Amino acid sequence: MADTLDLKASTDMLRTVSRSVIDQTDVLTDADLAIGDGDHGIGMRRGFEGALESLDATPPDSIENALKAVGTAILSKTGGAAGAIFGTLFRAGSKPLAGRDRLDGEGFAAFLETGLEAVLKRGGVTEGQKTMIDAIAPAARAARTSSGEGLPATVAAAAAASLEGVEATKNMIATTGKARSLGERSLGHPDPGAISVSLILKAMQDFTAKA
Amino acid sequence: MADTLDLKASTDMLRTVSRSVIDQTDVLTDADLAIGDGDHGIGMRRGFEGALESLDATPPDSIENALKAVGTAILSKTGGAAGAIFGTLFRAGSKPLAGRDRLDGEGFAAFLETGLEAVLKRGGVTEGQKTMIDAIAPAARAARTSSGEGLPATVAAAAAASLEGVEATKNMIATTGKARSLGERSLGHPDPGAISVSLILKAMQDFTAKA
Amino acid sequence: MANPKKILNDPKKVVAEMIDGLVLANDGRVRKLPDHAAIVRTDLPDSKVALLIGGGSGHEPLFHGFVGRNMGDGAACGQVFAAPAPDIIYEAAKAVHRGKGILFLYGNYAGDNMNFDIAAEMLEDDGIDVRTVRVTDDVAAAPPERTHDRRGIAGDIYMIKIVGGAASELDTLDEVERVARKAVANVRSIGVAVAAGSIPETGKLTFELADDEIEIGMGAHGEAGVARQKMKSADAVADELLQKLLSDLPFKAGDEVALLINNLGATTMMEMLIVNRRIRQILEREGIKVHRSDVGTWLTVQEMAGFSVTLMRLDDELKHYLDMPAESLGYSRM
Amino acid sequence: MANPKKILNDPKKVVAEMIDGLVLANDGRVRKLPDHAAIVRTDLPDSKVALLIGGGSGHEPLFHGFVGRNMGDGAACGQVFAAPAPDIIYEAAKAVHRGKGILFLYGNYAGDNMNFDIAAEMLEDDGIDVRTVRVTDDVAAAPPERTHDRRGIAGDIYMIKIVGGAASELDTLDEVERVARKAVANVRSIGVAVAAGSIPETGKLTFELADDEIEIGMGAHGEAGVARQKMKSADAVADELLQKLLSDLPFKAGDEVALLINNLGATTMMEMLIVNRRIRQILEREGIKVHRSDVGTWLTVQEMAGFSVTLMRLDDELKHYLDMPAESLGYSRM
Ligand SMILES: Nc1ncnc2c1ncn2[C@@H]1O[C@H](COP(=O)(O)OP(=O)(O)O)[C@@H](O)[C@H]1O
Ligand SMILES: Nc1ncnc2c1ncn2[C@@H]1O[C@H](COP(=O)(O)OP(=O)(O)O)[C@@H](O)[C@H]1O
Ligand SMILES: [Mg+2]
Ligand SMILES: [Mg+2]
Ligand SMILES: [Mg+2]
Ligand SMILES: [Mg+2]
Repeated sequence: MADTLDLKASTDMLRTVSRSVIDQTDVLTDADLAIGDGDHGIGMRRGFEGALESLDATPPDSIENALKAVGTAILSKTGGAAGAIFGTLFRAGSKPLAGRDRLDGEGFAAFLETGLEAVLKRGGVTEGQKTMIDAIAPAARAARTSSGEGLPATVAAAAAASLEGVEATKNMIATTGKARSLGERSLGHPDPGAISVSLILKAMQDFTAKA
Repeated sequence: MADTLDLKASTDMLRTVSRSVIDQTDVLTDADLAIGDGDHGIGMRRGFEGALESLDATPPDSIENALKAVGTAILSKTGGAAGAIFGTLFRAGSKPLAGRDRLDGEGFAAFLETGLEAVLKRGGVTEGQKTMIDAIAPAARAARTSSGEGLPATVAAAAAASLEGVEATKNMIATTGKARSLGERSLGHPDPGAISVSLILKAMQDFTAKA
Repeated sequence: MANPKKILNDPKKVVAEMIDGLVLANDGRVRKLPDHAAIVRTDLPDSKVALLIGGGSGHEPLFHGFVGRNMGDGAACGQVFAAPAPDIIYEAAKAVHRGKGILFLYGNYAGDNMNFDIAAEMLEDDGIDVRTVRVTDDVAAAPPERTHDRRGIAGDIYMIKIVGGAASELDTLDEVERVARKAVANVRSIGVAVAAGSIPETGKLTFELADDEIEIGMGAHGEAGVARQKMKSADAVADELLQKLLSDLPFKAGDEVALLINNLGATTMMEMLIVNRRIRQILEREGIKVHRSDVGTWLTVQEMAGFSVTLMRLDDELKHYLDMPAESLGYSRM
Repeated sequence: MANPKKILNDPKKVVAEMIDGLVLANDGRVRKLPDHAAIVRTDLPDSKVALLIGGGSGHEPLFHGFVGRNMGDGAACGQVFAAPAPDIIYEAAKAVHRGKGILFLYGNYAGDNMNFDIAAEMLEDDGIDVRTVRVTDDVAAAPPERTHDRRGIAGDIYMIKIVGGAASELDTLDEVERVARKAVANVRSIGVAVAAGSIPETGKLTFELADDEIEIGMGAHGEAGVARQKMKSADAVADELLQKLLSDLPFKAGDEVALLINNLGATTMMEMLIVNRRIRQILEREGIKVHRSDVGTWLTVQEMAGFSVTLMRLDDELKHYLDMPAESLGYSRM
């Protein structure tokens, strides 16, 4: 269990994350069928398939660019709300990693924080509106708190917080996106985008735990 | 059991026939669903509802005109192949009754024969093509043969022959109308229009047997 | 099999209510005859060869939605899937007649033929010149040597467009009839059905198809086609339809054609465009040039799912009439 | 619930194949950008304010079938029910730009808003003037005080028609934007669904309705409406939809409107015409004059059954642009 990841390991982690989200296509689609339009799974699959292709075609020369490549692929392949949001998360989140050749707990927390900030700005929603923000915001806070304890612990804390965030979205009434018009009918269902966040962080947790 | 019918009884018979066909709407529709487009029952209902209305609105002044009124109503209310065919049957068939104030066996046979002739001309098909002609033609022949035995016997003979005609259509391959393209798939199903002929003649038989 | 689910009032009154709604949707360009289910243009020129179209209802927007400038001058409307009665046709014909005779243009079905013929005889008794051209484009209905036994399906659309144009420009019934006969000799269609439609008044689907079955050559009232098959790919369906179409006329290298893909009701335009892609690949390979395409929903069979493909071989004259601007509820072109 | 039955090739490739078929169906009037899912007119004048439309695919003929003369100059196409990515929008915008700025016109959805905004920022970095008008006609989506939270549904059709006309005639982006804002402020729609559609790649219906249920206010991707109800008569449905529409703007006696009834996919035109009849009775009673009607299939949700009703209040300027001739695969008028 390494405390930090170098470029190669970081890139491998992103590959693992991609495959893991792709594997969960149906879970995400079904979640979106319940309160959205039923395309979240196939959208995320398109995005992360694009990420895998991009990482293979042009092996990134820095951790920053590895994250950015994933974001760019998502932004151009996923489409819909998720494409803009998750694309922005990775693209904006890559910036604090500029010039760093290892991913550590602090860098990971900065990735989530900066990504979150950009996502908040892009989407114009805040916590509590039943979106992926309700998974990513607690994850970013947890990562910051544990950022001194090494990358695996930081990621594990973020993943755990995001899962709680997913649970919390079940009790929220959607006030944005396609689920908005459901009103109270959205209660009891988790937000699909929040589930995606938790899947991404869980895959990162599993990877860093073994790396 | 009267040997002939006067104008009032003839008109009453046509009313009974109309109600009896209307009652069988679903039977005719289902027969047409099997090998046609499924509208024969509602078409015949429209026609005979129109006939009832017409007979009520303008009580006919002759047997000829009573038959003609039924034909005219069918022609203008039924539509489709059946409207033209059954409308023609009654309208053309009314002609030999001109000047007669009683319907007897001979007049009834002439009604069927003249109607049949007009229908053959209008439709351009012959016996054996799985149409109502395969019920009306044997009925006309049977009526002619028994025309000396009084109206009830004439009608009964026609009705029985038409039923055999319906049975015979089951073994015919349609070569005209909507069933044509079924080819061999039309085997086993009776022709809807032939069933209508048999229902009409059966209602006439029941009426004349009691009159 | 689930019950057809429709938003209707009294199922016995669908045709009357539909016609009222249709007239209103035309914004004054057509009217209904007071006592008959017939639609007539309000802006009919004083003198022209008249084009009367019509047939059973339930195929909306065909036929009564095809009345307008450079389209039909009037339409006689039957009940659902039932040819209009002779008196409707007769009155519609009288209303569109402008002294230069009338062309009857309709699909070749026993019911339509007989009812239109009866009306034609009545009009001839009145001294009005009537000619009849029946659309016989469905190659699934009979072999090439018996085209007179073929049904009229989506070829109706191009026929009305072309003959509507010809009846606006040409001066005599003879000439309009000549163009119509040329057009019908050059048009071929074939359909495929995926799911059945129903007649509102019976509430019953007109045929049954298993969940994984399609029927090639299905007619416009659910008449049997040429083959019931397992569901297959869009490309495979297109290949089969085109093979049947191309070999029929036959269409050959160097021909110029118009290509129409018609939605029978519930099929998505996405499917039809995907099929169009393959059809164009085949035509390209065969050296057949597409002068013009139309992909849309014109001849429907209630909620039937499926589509048909129509090819019409064109010469300069047919192109001219096909490309004229036209205006009607169901089909407009700049 | 039976499986959706569609004639397709690879469900993952539906959008790419659909676009190829769509370009071919346009007979040379549009082209596809070489590396992006975007459609652009081939006959774009040298100098004009550009109108870029777009959105998720699966709604054919909207949006990419609405590119043509006096309609959209180009369209950015997303995957099924997913807004197009920023790079598609960016490239489409570059391709339609003729030096006078670009109006982005699209339906108000989180995904579209964000992706088009990202593209707009990229274009502004290039020094290109971009304005955005979002269609927010669905009264079922939010109360009147929150129109900015409303979804864009069939109002898109009139918006593209009007803004397409304005962008052909008016000389500045300011002016075109002004017309677009006036139009969007005056358009209201509401839908009703009877059966669900499905996304080809998942093969799953996007919602479930019992055999005797309808949903008033259903969105264009199956988003929840305002009320799930038992099936009722066409007149009762029309009454409820009109009540919700009329009270919203509100439309009042003396207003002149355009009225559009849009098929969400599998509904029959017969049903829509019957509904039209009732709507016209209501409008007549309310003293609202119908300047123009459109009844047809434009914004679909795959095989969803149901329809929507759109009313747009008109002044002379809006009438002028709405009544201009127009030409595109999905919508043409003489
Ligand atoms: N404005 C927003 N800000 C943050 N996340 C959002 C926003 N709108 C939607 N999302 C997220 O996107 C997810 C939906 O993604 P997806 O289904 O792929 O897109 P679409 O809604 O366009 O179909 C939602 O579950 C939600 O988490
Ligand atoms: N050319 C014809 N001559 C005689 N009878 C015919 C002819 N064509 C059809 N029929 C009869 O009409 C019946 C169908 O009537 P119907 O279903 O009401 O009309 P359509 O076929 O127009 O739907 C057939 O069963 C057949 O008996
Ligand atoms: Mg979604
Ligand atoms: Mg029938
Ligand atoms: Mg019929
Ligand atoms: Mg979506």
